Amino acid sequence: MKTTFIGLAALAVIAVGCAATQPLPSSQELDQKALTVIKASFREQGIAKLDRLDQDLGQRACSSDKPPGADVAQQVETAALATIKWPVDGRYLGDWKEGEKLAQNGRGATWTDKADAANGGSCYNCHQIGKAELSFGTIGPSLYNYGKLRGVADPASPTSAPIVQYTWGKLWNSKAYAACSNMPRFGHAALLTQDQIRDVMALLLDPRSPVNQ
Amino acid sequence: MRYLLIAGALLASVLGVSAQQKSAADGIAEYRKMLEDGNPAELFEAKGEVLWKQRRGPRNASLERCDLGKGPGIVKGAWVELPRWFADTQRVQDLESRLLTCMETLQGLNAVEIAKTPFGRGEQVSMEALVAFISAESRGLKVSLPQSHREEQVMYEIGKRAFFFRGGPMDFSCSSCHNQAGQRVRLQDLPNLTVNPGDGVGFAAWPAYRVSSGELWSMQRRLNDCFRQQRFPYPGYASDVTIALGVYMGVNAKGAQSIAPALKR
Amino acid sequence: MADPMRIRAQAAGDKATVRVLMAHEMETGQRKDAAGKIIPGWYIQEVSAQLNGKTVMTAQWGPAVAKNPFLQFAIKGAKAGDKVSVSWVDNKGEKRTDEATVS
Amino acid sequence: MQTRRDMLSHSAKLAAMLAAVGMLPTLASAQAAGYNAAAFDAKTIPDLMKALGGGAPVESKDVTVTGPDIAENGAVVPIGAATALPGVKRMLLLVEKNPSVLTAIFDVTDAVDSNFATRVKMGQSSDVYAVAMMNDGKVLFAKKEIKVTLGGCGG
Repeated sequence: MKTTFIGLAALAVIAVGCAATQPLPSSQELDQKALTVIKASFREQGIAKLDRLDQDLGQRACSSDKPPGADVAQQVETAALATIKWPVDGRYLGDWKEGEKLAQNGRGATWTDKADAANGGSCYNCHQIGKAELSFGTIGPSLYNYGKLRGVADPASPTSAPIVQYTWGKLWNSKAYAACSNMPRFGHAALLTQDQIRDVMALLLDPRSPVNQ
Repeated sequence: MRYLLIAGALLASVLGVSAQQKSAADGIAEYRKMLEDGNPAELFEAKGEVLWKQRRGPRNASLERCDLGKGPGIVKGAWVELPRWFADTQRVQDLESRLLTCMETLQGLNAVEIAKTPFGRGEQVSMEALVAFISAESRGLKVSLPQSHREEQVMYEIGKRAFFFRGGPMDFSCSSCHNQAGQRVRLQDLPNLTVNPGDGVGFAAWPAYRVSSGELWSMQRRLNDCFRQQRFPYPGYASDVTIALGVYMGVNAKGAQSIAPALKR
Repeated sequence: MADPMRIRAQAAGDKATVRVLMAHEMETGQRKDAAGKIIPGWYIQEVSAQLNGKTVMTAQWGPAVAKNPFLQFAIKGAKAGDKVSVSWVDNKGEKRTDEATVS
Repeated sequence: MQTRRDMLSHSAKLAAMLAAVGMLPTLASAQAAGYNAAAFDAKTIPDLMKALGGGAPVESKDVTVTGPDIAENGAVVPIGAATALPGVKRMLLLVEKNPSVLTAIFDVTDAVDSNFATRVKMGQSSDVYAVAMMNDGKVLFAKKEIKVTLGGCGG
């Protein structure tokens, strides 16, 4: 009787000890736990609804400290390429002056923004673009002289077509060319309209744009 | 010859750009230096100290018996060890969630109501002053979050996953901006929060007085605005995802000297 | 009531440098709130400093002085132990005076 | 809607009236005269000088203006005005492109250095002026350009 009691007490001590030294849950269990914590921690506010936490294939594949495998990356890129809507009238370039305004504007799509407010392109947040703007980010490559460096003298010419189309595609859905690109999918996510993308295109590719001076 | 010309033009443009970048960066450094002396965070520290000692709430009690992890009433050094496990609440808590606990248990205030209050109003104003005071009591100390409790380790793992979690219309995660040193958004340097980014940088610089809004921002508010700019939904105040991110950044920043409350753009 | 100022006065040589932080909104009267209504101006208009009770400096400020204002100036002949006080009055007539000892 | 004009204090109204009849210089030298709302309403430097009863400002190497070349945020820009010249009556800090040019007036006594630093709001990049109004009526200035940048994510 007495030994049993001591034995139970010893067991209890072991149990308490275990609580602190028990091995961590498996990586998969932690993934699940993290997802549960994330879903439970956010609430909707303004235009920012909870469906923003529902990940698509690419978002899921690019949500760890390691890049996805080559096959998954390929799958993401192929799917992304298929989403690109090319301009129906074949007109790729708009007004570079409007494009500069969009590049400067970092507003839109936050819970403090209104649903009907036009979004900016936030381009200068991450890229150098026009030389006059000193306040530019460096997460993305410099886009200064973007068209000039790529030899775009006439954006309408057939020789310019590949770079013009690539640039449109990159703006529409950056993940078509790099599965885990940091750049938002401006066309695919409806952050910018076709016309707005034309204006940003002009900022980058129009030989008259200060970007190419 | 033509290639040489192009190469020359490229070099010139690269050189021109780097010279310009340097001058802008130098200018900003000079600006920050000029603001160093006389951080308005001091005003909040002073107010927070008064609030810590003042009898308030339905129980007419001060927070002087609040246990921030180093024992009741010990403020010095508490900030650089948070978030951590608390046996009484059976939770890993950051400074703000722990203060909510103390305001409720000691002073009889309603923690749920305070958590729901928008920043800059009501008891949230007290909260910002309190975090200024408490973090200032760890100024110069090294960040050293405990990781001995299993739940602290679990929260680190959850925080890591939350840090890399991509979502929203812009596909951003914390890692989009904070996984590499030397990058900027506009002119603001972005610390790499996956490692120790250095003394007084990143985790070791918050809470901070934000020049742009003229307010003191706790880490909770800093994270809240990160998620807003990430185009995520609204993170609950002192919610587990925010605490887990605190654990992740804090553990990564082990050894970094805290300069909180700092002065920020 | 307005929150206290933070005043630091340090003697060096034949003068003392005074650094002051004041807790004030310094609302310009030109900003609009979320509803599009102008937020009324609310800012410090007059500042004065005294050394051992004698006025040594007066200032007038407009709304372009930054929120939670900082002010630095130097008082000649001030030495350790002297009392420096700073006062302000805002456009609503609110006032605040705080004192520090020169160190 | 309340405008700053509505907030003119009684004494300020008086000051404005006196300024209109050219009596301001004597009033401005009397420190107890109160807040010079007309000066803080001035949109240009000539208008400001009119309100303060000063002559045309002359650029001078004896006056210094301090401030960063570039400001990370226009909400808080550290600037200062200083001169070692004797006979200074007051020092001013101006931001040329702000809605009103005058930011601050510091009345100088024998007991303080003519050296003041504060922090100002700047709506955009602009020249910033340090002005020394002398007892003999001279008005001296120094200026420098401060660029205000857009910071952060801009959202």
